[in-house]
Amino acid sequence: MLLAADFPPEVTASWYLVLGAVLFTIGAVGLLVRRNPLVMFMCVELMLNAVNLTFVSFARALGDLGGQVVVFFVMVVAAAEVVVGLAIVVSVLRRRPGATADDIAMLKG
Amino acid sequence: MTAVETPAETIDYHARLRSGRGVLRMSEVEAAQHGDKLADENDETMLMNMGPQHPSTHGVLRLMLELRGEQVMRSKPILGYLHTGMEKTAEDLTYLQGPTNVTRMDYASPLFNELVFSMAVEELLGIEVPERAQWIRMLMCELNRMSSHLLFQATNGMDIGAVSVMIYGWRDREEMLRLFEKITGLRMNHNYIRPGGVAADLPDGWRDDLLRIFDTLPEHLEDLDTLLTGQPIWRERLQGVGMISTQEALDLGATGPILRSTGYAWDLRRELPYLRYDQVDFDVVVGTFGDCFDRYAIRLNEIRESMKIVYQILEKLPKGDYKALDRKVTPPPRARIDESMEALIHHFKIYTEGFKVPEGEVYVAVESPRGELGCYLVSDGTSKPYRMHIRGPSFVNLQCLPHMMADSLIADTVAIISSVDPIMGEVDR
Amino acid sequence: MTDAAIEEVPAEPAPPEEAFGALVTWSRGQRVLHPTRETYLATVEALRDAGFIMCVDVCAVDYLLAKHGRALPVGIEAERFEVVANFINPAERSRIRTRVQVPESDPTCPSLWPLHAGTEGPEREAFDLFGITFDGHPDMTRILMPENWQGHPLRKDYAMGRIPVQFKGAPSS
Amino acid sequence: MGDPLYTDGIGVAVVLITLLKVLVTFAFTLIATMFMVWFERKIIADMQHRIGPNRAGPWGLLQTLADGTKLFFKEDLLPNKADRRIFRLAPILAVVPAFLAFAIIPLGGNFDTGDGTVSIFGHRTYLQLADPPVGVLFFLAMSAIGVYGVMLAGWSSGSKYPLLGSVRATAQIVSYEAALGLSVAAVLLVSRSLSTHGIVSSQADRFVIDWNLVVTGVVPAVIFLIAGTAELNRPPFDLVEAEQELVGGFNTEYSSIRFAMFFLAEFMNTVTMSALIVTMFLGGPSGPTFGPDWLRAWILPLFWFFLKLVIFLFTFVWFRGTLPRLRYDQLMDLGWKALIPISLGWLLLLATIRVAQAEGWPVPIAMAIAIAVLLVGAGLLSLSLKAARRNREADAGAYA
Amino acid sequence: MPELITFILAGLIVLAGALGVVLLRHPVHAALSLVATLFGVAVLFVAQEAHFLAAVQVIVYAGAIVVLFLFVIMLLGVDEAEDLSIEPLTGQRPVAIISGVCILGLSLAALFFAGGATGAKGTSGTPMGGAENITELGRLLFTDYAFAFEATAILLTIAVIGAVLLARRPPGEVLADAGSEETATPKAGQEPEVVS
Amino acid sequence: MAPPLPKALLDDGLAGLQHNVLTGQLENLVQWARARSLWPATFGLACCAIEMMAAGGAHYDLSRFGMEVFRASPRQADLMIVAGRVSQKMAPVLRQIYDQMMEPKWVLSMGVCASSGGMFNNYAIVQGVDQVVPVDVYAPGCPPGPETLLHAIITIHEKITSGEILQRRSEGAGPLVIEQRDGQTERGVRIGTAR
Repeated sequence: MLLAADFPPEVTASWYLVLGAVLFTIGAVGLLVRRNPLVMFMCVELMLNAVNLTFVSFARALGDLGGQVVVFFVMVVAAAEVVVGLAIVVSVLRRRPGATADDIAMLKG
Repeated sequence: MTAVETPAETIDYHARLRSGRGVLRMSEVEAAQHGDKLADENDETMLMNMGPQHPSTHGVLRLMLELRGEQVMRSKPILGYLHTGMEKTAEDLTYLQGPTNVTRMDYASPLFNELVFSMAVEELLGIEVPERAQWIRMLMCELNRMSSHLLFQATNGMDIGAVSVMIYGWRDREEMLRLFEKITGLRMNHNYIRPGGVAADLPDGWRDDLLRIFDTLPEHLEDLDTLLTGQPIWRERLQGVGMISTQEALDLGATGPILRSTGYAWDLRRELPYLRYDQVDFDVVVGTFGDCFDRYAIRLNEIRESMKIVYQILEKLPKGDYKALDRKVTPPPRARIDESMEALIHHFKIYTEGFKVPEGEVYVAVESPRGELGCYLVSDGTSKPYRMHIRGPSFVNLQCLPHMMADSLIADTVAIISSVDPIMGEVDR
Repeated sequence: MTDAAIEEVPAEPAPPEEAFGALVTWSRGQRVLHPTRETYLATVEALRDAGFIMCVDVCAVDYLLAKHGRALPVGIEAERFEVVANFINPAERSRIRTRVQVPESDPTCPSLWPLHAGTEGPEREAFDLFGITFDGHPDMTRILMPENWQGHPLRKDYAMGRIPVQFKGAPSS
Repeated sequence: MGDPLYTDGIGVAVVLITLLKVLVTFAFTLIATMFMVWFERKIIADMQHRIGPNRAGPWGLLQTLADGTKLFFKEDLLPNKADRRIFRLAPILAVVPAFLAFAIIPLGGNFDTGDGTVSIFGHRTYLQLADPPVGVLFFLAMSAIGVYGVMLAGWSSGSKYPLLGSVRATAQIVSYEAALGLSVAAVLLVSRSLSTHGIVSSQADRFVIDWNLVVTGVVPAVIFLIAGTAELNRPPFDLVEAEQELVGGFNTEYSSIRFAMFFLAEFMNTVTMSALIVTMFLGGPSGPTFGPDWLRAWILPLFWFFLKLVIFLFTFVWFRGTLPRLRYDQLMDLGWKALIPISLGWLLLLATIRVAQAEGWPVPIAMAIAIAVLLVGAGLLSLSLKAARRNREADAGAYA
Repeated sequence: MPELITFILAGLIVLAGALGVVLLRHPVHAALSLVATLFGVAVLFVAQEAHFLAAVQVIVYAGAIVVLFLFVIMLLGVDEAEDLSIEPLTGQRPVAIISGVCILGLSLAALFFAGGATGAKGTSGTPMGGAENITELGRLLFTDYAFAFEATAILLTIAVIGAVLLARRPPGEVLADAGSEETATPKAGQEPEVVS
Repeated sequence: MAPPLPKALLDDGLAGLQHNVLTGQLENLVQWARARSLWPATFGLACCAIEMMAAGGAHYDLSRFGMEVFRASPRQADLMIVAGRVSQKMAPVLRQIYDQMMEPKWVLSMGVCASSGGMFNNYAIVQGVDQVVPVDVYAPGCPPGPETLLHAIITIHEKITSGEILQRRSEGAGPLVIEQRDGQTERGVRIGTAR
């Protein structure tokens, strides 16, 4: 499987899936560790990318183009998410420069 | 107790920043202390320094801008980077040397400086200048007005980004300068108009040279019309930018094209005529909205009006002396010095100690391309002015900048500075 | 030209003429008002109401070394400084000038800024070059000279500041 | 589809040919950039009744070389406040995409009678470095990366004028990318291909008549030209480095070789953009050919390509020599309120026509309906713009 | 062999970029690391013959989303590095690391013990290289996934409107503090501010 | 064991290298490039600035020398044309701009005011810009016409082509000390430390 004996090994879908998993983990940890809302957004993007990578790998492995279509939608949704998220960050930071993600709790009103 | 001695920390920056819309009340030293910080921690404005070495501040004007994004909230012109001490120097020069000094103030229109100084001296002396000299002065001044306005077209075009117009303006101005060089001997800072008349009569062939320039100039002005006046981007950039009302302009002491752009037809040549402007026919160009476009259009059309005046001068130019024949005031002709002992003595006296001017004080003003150029002269009866003060139109006009710039964008500030057409030599003197 | 021709036109004989709350003299055909520092603002306001809406210029003169007598009306004490302002009445196309005496001991003068905003720059210049403080001016700071400059260069007791030209390579003292 | 060079397996010859193509493309872009700088200075000089550079080499041809050499040997600077790594990275980010983007441009090949290939050492190949199936998108991607150079240069300099310049650059390029993309979409709609080779092939049948310029109805080409000029930060859209306003804009703090790289990137992008306009709208290297095969495949297509290229290079220079600069907000207005709606509407119109043709609907009626719908849309848009302006003026009036 | 090299290089870029996002303190550096990751992912897309997605990845992600990030960072001047020493919830970070390890372990376990990628072949189409991929993708988007496509279009519109509304300055805020009460031309008798 | 570096190299860095054929050719190339691509800083002060701009106009055309590229940013400029009188207030700014320029750089003092204070020998004007920055060429005239400026520029070109390419100019001017001119006496007080 992953550590096939023959060299050069064939790059199978699993390789991509492992990479995706690691990427997802880094993103998730970053999201939990960092406090800067902008960086947290970036970590979310990392996670989305990991998922995208997985989708494309499955699409190829399964011979189903639906995976790629889903990636397309994920990108659009990511764009929408970033637009709204950044707008919120801007309006918060404008009032409170240097705010961290914890200060966004004030949005609860 | 003056403001300079006030310890900086006792001054409330915010209160001073707030006082007056568009006027940043903050001294340079304080502004420097602010550095790159925001003007106000709770605000998103930032202080930015524009100049004194900046490509579009027309020399060494410096502006402190308080910006919110690209929007100018308040601004303050900071002057003095070209302060030459000319008023002090004038007290040390004789009346005959005076024009040499003042001509270097407004270096875009040097003849007007000489004219106003000479007129002030003549007023104090109470002498009559010969008719031909008056007309020659008028001729030269109108040509100078054209060259100055061409310079404006060049720099204005450059500031808005029309690079070719820059070169076109210089090209036509250069022809004008060559004519000046032929008549006065110098391209700039001519020292041609002197108390008592002008330095020399018009040389042979000047009329042909002049007419040759006038053959091509209208075409080139139409080129400007095509490139700029009718150009949508140009109109977008200038129309409605840097608006100022007649009342504001009058309050701020603005004169010249700025005042006229608000629709107020105030031109000293017409309203308080000097030289022989009452004998020529011309229109005073006025604007409607007081915006940058009006000021541009006024200057463009004033070139045409000046051409009209020059054509009339060419017709009416009388024969006669080019300077007063009062040997106590004007030097004798070179040829007379070899023949007459008296002429030699006069020559010697004039050039060593100069002529004495009766006691008194006088204020004389002319309409320079930038507005009212005034000269306040106090004489104590010696051969040197006791006090000479020049009322520089650019200096006073610059006060309009903060009011024109309030709530404009950075790009507009460039257009506005350009439309005021300040000559820093005259502002700082 | 004879001496008579260049002699000043004699001022109007007594009784002293008065206009806009100030004494009047004539100089080379121009009317000159001589308000005191106390009546200065009132005079200028009266002028403005009378149509002199353009204040074209404000400047100062230092008469420290003046050897000549100044043409001042009776009742006006000559002081070291004088603040001169020029006004235009655009409707009548006429000019008028005010001259205010400012003593050396207390070089202050009311500012015209509340009446004519355009005097801001010229008054700052007069402050910078002569050290005359204008009361009521919003920004009485140096304008032409650097802010840390000592002295006021256009005062008569301030030397020209001329130095011998130092050529490159010449031994410096 | 795809370059026939790679269809029969990859041998040594193929690798060598590819390397040769890389080398030639690289050299070509460099020389074209040098030429462009000289060309611009000479043409501008001529428009302004001047002579222009004539001291460095014959007719001043080596002027760019002199500039480059001088800049290379000039002292470099890293401002104190600068972000060191990014300050160094930014010029590279500007210059590399500029090089890469040129790789997809078909320079020659016989499109008139052949399939746009030439023969090198017995291998048929396209005369372009690469022909990815998403060629045009590759260009858009590269210009998207190119933004980073300008943006990071301004930000990392740590001073105000460059920062303003880079904020302007970002907003400007992001805004105009939309109009650019929409006019590209119009081309894709009629060419049915994303690869540059395919786009050229689709225009090669008849001279001029089959060009996308005509087929898409001129409007997308004009919008692409305008948006492309903005994307290049060239006059009248050169607000990013507007000398009169922002001193030097994003490159104010750069000197020496790093500045030269920005300079290079700017002109290289101009060449690439012109080449792309030629490829997308003017049929690239296609044109009437005659004579023997070598003339048909090598000489004439190259001639046509360069002729068209120079026309657009001249157009860009002409803009610089003639037009005043727009203001920032006017630039944004032009992009968002004029170019994007127009290109979107035009795209919809073209799509309607295509659908009508495919479905067998009467084309004139479909077009009429589409135009009516678009006019209604335009009316609504202008109404809303008017309302917005009224609101803004009311706001401004309340606080004036 | 080429795919192996591509995978290793791109994978390294992706991971290095991702670590950069998490570890670099300065938001701008983090954003640039993100660009590296996105670029690496795009390369991996190309390696799996998803050319169109690779191009869109660069155009949308690198060209728009990260530019937006940087734009916001510049606009707000969020220059100062964040202070990582403040811990809002006690023990949040260790817990984050632990949960990260757990996520990784779980996903890898799922991957290997479940026997690699599983699932049934779909019916929507076969991915292939070149232009056919794009054609097929387009066909799918506008036929099978038309509803989802329209839904995302509406989502985008809503997002844009929302962003505009959020970022808009409330009208009262604009020049409220700009001292507009004092006009350019002071009236007579009005007390001007004296500076001394 | 590597041979010890020549002493000259240790002392002067690259400037101590002996010339050989290769460096000679390189030097010629660099000098050629610098002389033909001398970008001036946009730095105008007074009357002379107008004539400087006129020199860029159609009649005189500085662009023939590759000099129409007036750089607003001193970082990219090679030549500072001090065009006009330098006031006491401007002198520090001027010096700052000079310091912001990158090596190699040249200074052209245009006009008598910049060169020696000209006719304005008073409290306000620096008597010669060479007290603030090291000047390579002085152009006489008040103001010098464009022809004079062109001549001065060609003189600078000659100076460049005959100069050393690795020579730094930093020893040319010391740190700037602007002292106030004594207003009470006619005694001269030095402005700036010249050399």
